[in-house]
Amino acid sequence: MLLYILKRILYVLPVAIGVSIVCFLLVHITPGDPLTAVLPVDATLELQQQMRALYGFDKPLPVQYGLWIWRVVQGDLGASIATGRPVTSEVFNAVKNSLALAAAATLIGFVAGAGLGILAGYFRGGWVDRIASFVSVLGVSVPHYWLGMVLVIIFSVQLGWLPATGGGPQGSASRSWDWDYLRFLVLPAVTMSVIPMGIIARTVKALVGEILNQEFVHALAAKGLTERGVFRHVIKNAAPTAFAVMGLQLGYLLGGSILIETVFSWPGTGFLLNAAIFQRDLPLLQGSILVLALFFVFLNLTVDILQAAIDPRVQRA
Amino acid sequence: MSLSAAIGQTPSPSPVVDAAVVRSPGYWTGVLRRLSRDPVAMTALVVIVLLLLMAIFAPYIAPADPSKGSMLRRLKPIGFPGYPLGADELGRDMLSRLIHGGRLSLLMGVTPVPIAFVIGSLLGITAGYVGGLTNTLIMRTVDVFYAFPSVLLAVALSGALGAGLTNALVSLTLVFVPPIARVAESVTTQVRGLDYIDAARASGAKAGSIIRVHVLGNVLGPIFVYATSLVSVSMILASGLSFLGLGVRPPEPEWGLMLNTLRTAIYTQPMVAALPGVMIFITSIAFNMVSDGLRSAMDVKS
Amino acid sequence: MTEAVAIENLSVTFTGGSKPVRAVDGVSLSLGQGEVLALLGESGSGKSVTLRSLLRLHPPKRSRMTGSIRVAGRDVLELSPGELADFRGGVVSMIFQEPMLALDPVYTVGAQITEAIRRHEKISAADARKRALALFERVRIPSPDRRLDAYPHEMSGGMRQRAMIALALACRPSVLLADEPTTALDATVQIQILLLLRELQRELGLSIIFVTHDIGVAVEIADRIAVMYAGRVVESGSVRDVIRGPRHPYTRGLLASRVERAQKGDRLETIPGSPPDLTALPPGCAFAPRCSLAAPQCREIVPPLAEVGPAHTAACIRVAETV
Amino acid sequence: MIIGEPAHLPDGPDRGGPAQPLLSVRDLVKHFPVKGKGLFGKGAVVRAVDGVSFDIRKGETLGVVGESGCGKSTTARLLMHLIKADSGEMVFDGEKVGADLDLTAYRRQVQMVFQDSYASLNPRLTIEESIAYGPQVHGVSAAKARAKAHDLLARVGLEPGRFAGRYPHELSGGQRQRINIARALALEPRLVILDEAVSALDKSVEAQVLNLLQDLKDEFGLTYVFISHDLNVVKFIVDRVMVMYLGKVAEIGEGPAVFGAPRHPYTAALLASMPKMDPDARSAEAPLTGDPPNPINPPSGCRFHTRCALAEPVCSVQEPPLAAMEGLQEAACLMALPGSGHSRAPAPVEAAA
Amino acid sequence: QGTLRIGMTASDIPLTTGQTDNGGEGQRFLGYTAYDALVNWDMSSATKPSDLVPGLAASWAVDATDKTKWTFKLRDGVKFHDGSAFTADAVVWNLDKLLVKESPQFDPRQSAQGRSRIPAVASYKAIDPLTLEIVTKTPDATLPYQLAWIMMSSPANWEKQGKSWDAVAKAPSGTGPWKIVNFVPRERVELVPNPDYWDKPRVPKLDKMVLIPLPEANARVAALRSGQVDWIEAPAPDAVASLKQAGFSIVTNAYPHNWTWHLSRVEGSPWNDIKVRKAANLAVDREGLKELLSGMMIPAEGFFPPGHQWFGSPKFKLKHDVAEAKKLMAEAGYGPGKPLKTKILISASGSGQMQPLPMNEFVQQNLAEVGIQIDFEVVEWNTLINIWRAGAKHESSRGATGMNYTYFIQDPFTGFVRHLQCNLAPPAGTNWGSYCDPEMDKLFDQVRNTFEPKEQTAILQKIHEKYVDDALFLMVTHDVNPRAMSTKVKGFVQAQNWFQDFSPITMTK
Ligand SMILES: Nc1ncnc2c1ncn2[C@@H]1O[C@H](COP(=O)(O)OP(=O)(O)OP(=O)(O)O)[C@@H](O)[C@H]1O
Ligand SMILES: Nc1ncnc2c1ncn2[C@@H]1O[C@H](COP(=O)(O)OP(=O)(O)OP(=O)(O)O)[C@@H](O)[C@H]1O
Ligand SMILES: [Mg+2]
Ligand SMILES: [Mg+2]
Repeated sequence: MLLYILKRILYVLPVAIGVSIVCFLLVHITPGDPLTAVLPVDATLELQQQMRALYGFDKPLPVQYGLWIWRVVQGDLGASIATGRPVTSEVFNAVKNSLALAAAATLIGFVAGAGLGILAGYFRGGWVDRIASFVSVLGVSVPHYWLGMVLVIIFSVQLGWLPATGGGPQGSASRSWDWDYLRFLVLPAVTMSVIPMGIIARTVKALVGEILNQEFVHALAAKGLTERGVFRHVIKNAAPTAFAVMGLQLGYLLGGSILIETVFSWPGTGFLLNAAIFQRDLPLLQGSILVLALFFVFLNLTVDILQAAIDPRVQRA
Repeated sequence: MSLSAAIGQTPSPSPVVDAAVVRSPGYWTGVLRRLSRDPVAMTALVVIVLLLLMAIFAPYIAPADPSKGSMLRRLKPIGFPGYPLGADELGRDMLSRLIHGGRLSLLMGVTPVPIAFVIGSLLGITAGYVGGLTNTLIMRTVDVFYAFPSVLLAVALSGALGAGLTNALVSLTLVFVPPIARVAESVTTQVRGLDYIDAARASGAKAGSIIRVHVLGNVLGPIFVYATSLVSVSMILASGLSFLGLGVRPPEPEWGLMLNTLRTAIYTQPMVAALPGVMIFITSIAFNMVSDGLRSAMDVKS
Repeated sequence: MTEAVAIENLSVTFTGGSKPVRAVDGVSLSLGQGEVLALLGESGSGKSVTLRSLLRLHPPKRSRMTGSIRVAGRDVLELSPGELADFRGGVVSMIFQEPMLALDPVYTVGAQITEAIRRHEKISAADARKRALALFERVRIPSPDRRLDAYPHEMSGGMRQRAMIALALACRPSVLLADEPTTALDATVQIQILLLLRELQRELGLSIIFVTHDIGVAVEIADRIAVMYAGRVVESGSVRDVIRGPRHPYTRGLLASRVERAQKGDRLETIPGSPPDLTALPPGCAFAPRCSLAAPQCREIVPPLAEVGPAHTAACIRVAETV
Repeated sequence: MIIGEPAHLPDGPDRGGPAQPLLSVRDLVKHFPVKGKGLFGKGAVVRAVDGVSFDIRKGETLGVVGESGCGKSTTARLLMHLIKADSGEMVFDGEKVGADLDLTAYRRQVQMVFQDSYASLNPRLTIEESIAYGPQVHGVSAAKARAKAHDLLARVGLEPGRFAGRYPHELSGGQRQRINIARALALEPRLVILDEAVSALDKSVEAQVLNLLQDLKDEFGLTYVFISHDLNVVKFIVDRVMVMYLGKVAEIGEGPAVFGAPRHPYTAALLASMPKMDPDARSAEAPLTGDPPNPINPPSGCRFHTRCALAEPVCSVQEPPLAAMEGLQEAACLMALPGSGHSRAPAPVEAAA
Repeated sequence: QGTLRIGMTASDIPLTTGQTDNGGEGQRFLGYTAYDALVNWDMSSATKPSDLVPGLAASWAVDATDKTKWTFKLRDGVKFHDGSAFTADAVVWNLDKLLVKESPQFDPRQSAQGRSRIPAVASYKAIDPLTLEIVTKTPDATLPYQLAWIMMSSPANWEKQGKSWDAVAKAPSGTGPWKIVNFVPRERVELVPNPDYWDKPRVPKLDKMVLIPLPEANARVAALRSGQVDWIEAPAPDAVASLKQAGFSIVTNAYPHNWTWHLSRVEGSPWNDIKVRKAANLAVDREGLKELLSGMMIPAEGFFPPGHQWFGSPKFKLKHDVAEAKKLMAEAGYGPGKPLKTKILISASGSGQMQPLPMNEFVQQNLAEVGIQIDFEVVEWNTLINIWRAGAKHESSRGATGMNYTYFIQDPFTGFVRHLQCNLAPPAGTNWGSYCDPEMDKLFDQVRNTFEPKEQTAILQKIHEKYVDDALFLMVTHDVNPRAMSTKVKGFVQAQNWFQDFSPITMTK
């Protein structure tokens, strides 16, 4: 197992390096001189010098990358052009909020999706299946940013039950886990959960269908298990994959939260990205994308390892 | 004992050449037949065809000029005389804008997928067939891009490249190449391990010929089905980019952008403001259902 | 000899696909207490379907069963769901062809056996495990204690099949169904399993229905043989009678085409043609199109099983000509 | 050659005459790295084929038997050059394969029929296209290749008019296997490797195909390598037989000799494991206990010693070479090796040279 | 008493260190609240245009002989929030912070915001702790207006925070009526009253004021309606009616603001042709636009709002006349077959920008009708400001020939001079389009040298006439500064100013 973990990590390293290269190059695909891309318009000569040194724009690209990655490894993602604040702290504050949102959404999506999927898989071919499958298709087809707007209209504007925007009554910095704060989480989390809901429902349905077709299900029936008993086995067989999908969804949501966070002004990474893009704040853009992508890479890794740990079928050599 | 008697068949006395060969209907004929029997998929297909026709013939169908506004007629409700679907924030006819909006929305939503299909298949099949170092090089590179959540990658690329239709198309295409390449690679690797490929290699055929005759026919189908399932994602993502202001620029009608500009009107005309989203939703569902139908139609077991 | 199993005119039709498939068509069989019956036949002849019918394992929504199956005096087709669950594993249990597929991959083998035991008997987990351990010893699995905690994929093919047998015997059934349990195994392992089954059968007084398409295997294990063709039993009798004096043309052809009997360089005798399509069975005898003895009336009526010797029946109109 | 128009494909020259082996294999080795094992550098390997040498004589049928995983298919694929051997060499009718004889020319003369009749046909091609593909690769025009395909279909007993345009899934297993044979023959090979070519077939169909194979062999003067785990079939069809155990040759020799008087205990056990056809003489005891060992860590010394009833301490130390015996039979057993230290080994004979 | 929560239009909390960013809004919420200038604006009246009043300087005078030398008497006893005393040295320190790159406290960020506000300043020195002398480059009567922009932050606090402006941002210290506490970047900032404020009547009555950035007009409305905030800036005009209906009050007032397209006059710009400029001005349907904004605007008749004392009587009337516009375009060499295509920079939101997206789209449509095809480049408001400082020639303008900008036009400098004076072309100043007309420069000189108000007004009128007659901008509209608030907000007086006084506000339960 330990060896397996080590090997997985070793396998992930080149991908992580590749990801950092892509993020690094983001600055360079931006039209115009890369220096202008990372500089405030009224940058002083001093600042220009500082940036030039930081990015080493006069040096060949690989050297620039080396310099940059050396700082990144030390936790220095540079400073935001717009605010001058260090990107690292900006991003990590935002990640905290996004993570809360994404985790809530994943949880909702998983519970609803697994429920639907099990229903659909269990009542294959029947009307329950058809309804559950349709709901899950809706889940993966709905433009969630639009759904967010619709939910705001209904629940904040018309009914006034839930707040429409923001990370909490006191801002996210002083988040506590009481209703005052959770209220703010409800709408964006529900909106965001429709995609994992759909995906998990479809995955679970397919899994359950697949498992029910396997010979061992007959064998279980043949040894006298009732349907309920058989279904326990089905669920245990489906669980590792379903959890893995859930884990990946968490990563997707975290990385793809920009639309929802924009709609709900949720102070997370998506919100930050949006600001970075429109302020053309390249260091911030670069930094947040790097952090999110690396987070995703390592989330994948964790999911893999956890799956290997809970699923006896996976080779753990 | 003669050979034929031994085998228990009655071959024609002399080898018949050509003439009477009855060709069985091919695989794709079967798929289409099965697909045509799937009412849900067919309905969705009709919806897509209608949407495409609507987009193509927009100038002929649309009752009004989509860019012609009138301040007196701004934000009219659905069913307002002369404005069957209401009017937008600049008093432009929503119906006409939705019809015209289909052009860019579908263009942005759909085109990245076929382009990525070509590029991704090329990469994936090459990697899968050639294997070895080539595979490692291609697939590790693909893995890097695959390591970005799709929305993030699309936003990052368009964010860095700057807003605009072309940039958005480039970004979206780049988003879809890695997953398609991965599917292509795994399907090809799988097919490559099958005996008929070995049989073809044993006949002394060159890689190019094997890929053309034996690999493509068997891998393009699954890759294609996978790609169709991406169209709906692409639709949502493309409109999402415009919604963020990273895609099409005003005043071009495009559903995502319309949704964005109409957001200010959700209090006055929520129904009208929701319309572009409904269009995205419908298109996305339709593509998903066709993709699902195609998938089960291609499943020989069913 | 009391009858452990009596199948009367059993037909099974699958209605799931576009055309209904009549996989088993009027099969009657009986099995005495402590007797081993081999169901012999080509692929698709309905052996497995017949076997699974005894446990009613077919999807209820997509299959139709008629006729009657009596096991230990109870009509299987009439059992309520609860009774059926008690019946399965408790009275009749089954060994499958591919133990790798028939064992749940995410539970240890031991857990699966104790689960079966505790499903049928109210005993503690520890006691159940003790029983499982004894079973493992009984089927001669080396280091049984350790193997109980192994997952199926961690065992070799032969060990898995032994574990499967242990599982099948866990609740002391009186009838054991075996669906080609040795086909996937190597020759050297196959014979071990066959011998093990024979030994267990003898010691526990089991009645066994053993499905195979290998005549040699049937001879090794069975007391009686029933030959199936296209969903029907075409001949049945004691092993000796069927092997030495087959009466149905199909059985005769099958035995004649055996390489074991041929000398190197001989031309083998063959049955021409190929098995029929179950969705479009010809009227009359299903074997008629391949039969050298076929008469016009063979293509019209389905010949009934007729007594051709003591406890030896064959379903052929022209059975008189096959002596 | 009878098939088609002979001018299209030049025959491989028969060089050395009947005395020269058609294919001579020396010290063939193939190790597969085990997926997922090992972190740095070399990891564990499956010793699928671990130093195998044998000759295939012109016009004979060489049987290869052995338990699952002993390397039969791997050997076949090595012979076919579908996978690259780690080491070893092959000489085809006097020409070293890969050096004197290029692969394309070699492959034209050696063809293979696979076990899984379905997986070895491209599901998207009609069977006529599948058969015609090989000749077309070698430059035969499409029309002529098609004619040849029809010709071959007739030869294997499938009416071209009815079958040529069908797809593999529309045929039965036996019919598909005939297509595979026809395809292999389309290149007019001299050597055909049949890897479990009849194992998946029903008994009644198996007999048909075996007959067909024999007929074709006579007609075209083919040489067969016939791989199977069914000893009965092998006994029936082969001239010589090679028994493999865990990637090694255990015994090789004339069929009747090997089957009649096996010199390797494994061969004997294998033979004894065959179900008896006589209800009055059923097996009483299993000749072997346990499963074949894992080829990743094969036992030391003689690989069979863990299951061998006659094993002695020396067997786990010394690896027996293939020892020649009377009647061209060879066995890799210390009991057959004079002076090996095994108590049953013949006394060492002074080399008479 | 009570807590007032305000939804701002900015996408981030404006700089808290003194000289704010985010345009007028930044200055409104984090400038004049926590800080003071030497000269403040009088924001006490809703009915009369606001004027300058003494701030940290109790009085000032220009030297009778040398009109470049000004003396400022500072207010005695003023303390920064951190307790340190406000002195002339502190003023010098603050000016150095903006103007002297070599000074340790130099802050590029604040400098970028403040430097261009005080172009007249040549040198300054502390005469004694409460006397400051400022020398201007040339005689300039507008100096007090300029100084009204400059916020005084505490040098002692900067020292205390380790001489790091990043640290100061989290714990800032000024002299203003409010103290900044609880700063959460991008999310919120809280202000509490400064009970020791020197101007006792302006000591805030509230317990707390919370500022929340809500750049999305919709999000602001939703936040107000769902009770998350009590007050929002610039509600979406479409929402105004429904907000009123829902019982919220909409407060508007005129203020010195205009919403224009600043046109580039660099080599090759199509706007160098007066016919094109006039055509564009005639193409805009300002009444229609008013409709779009639910009446929340004043249609432009010139650069200054109609009725302003500097309006004068320009001859060119900004009416909606498509035919005339087309004619002018034809004369300029364009036509249906040959439209004029060019790019304009706009922002998606921003201080005073009103509803930039639909408004610009509307203007775009108007211009398209006369054959001017506009392509927009949408950037964030702060970026737009930066580009505005960088100038049309700068790379960051990306070839655009115009930018939609809203101007604070309160005094001669912000109203006229900074836009069009030759030597204020970037990077020296904010003459974004690099307009240069010696005649105009001469008029500007006259203004600076005319210390007599009446005469000055006459010259300013002449300038405005030239602005309009030469159609130097695409003049579109003036904002009425709408804000929507819950009825719980009491005591707010909306001054005719960009800035507002929050001190008198109270909240009912
Ligand atoms: N669940 C099912 N639905 C539809 N058809 C079925 C089902 N199960 C079996 N059949 C069909 O019934 C026929 C008989 O199948 P069965 O499995 O009994 O054959 P068999 O004699 O066991 O063959 P084999 O030796 O291949 O196992 C086959 O044609 C098969 O396709
Ligand atoms: N491509 C491969 N990669 C890794 N291991 C392989 C590969 N091919 C075969 N092996 C391993 O090599 C060994 C020999 O395999 P091979 O297929 O030659 O056996 P076989 O004698 O043909 O067995 P069977 O009777 O099951 O067909 C087996 O342990 C197998 O798992
Ligand atoms: Mg079966
Ligand atoms: Mg094999």
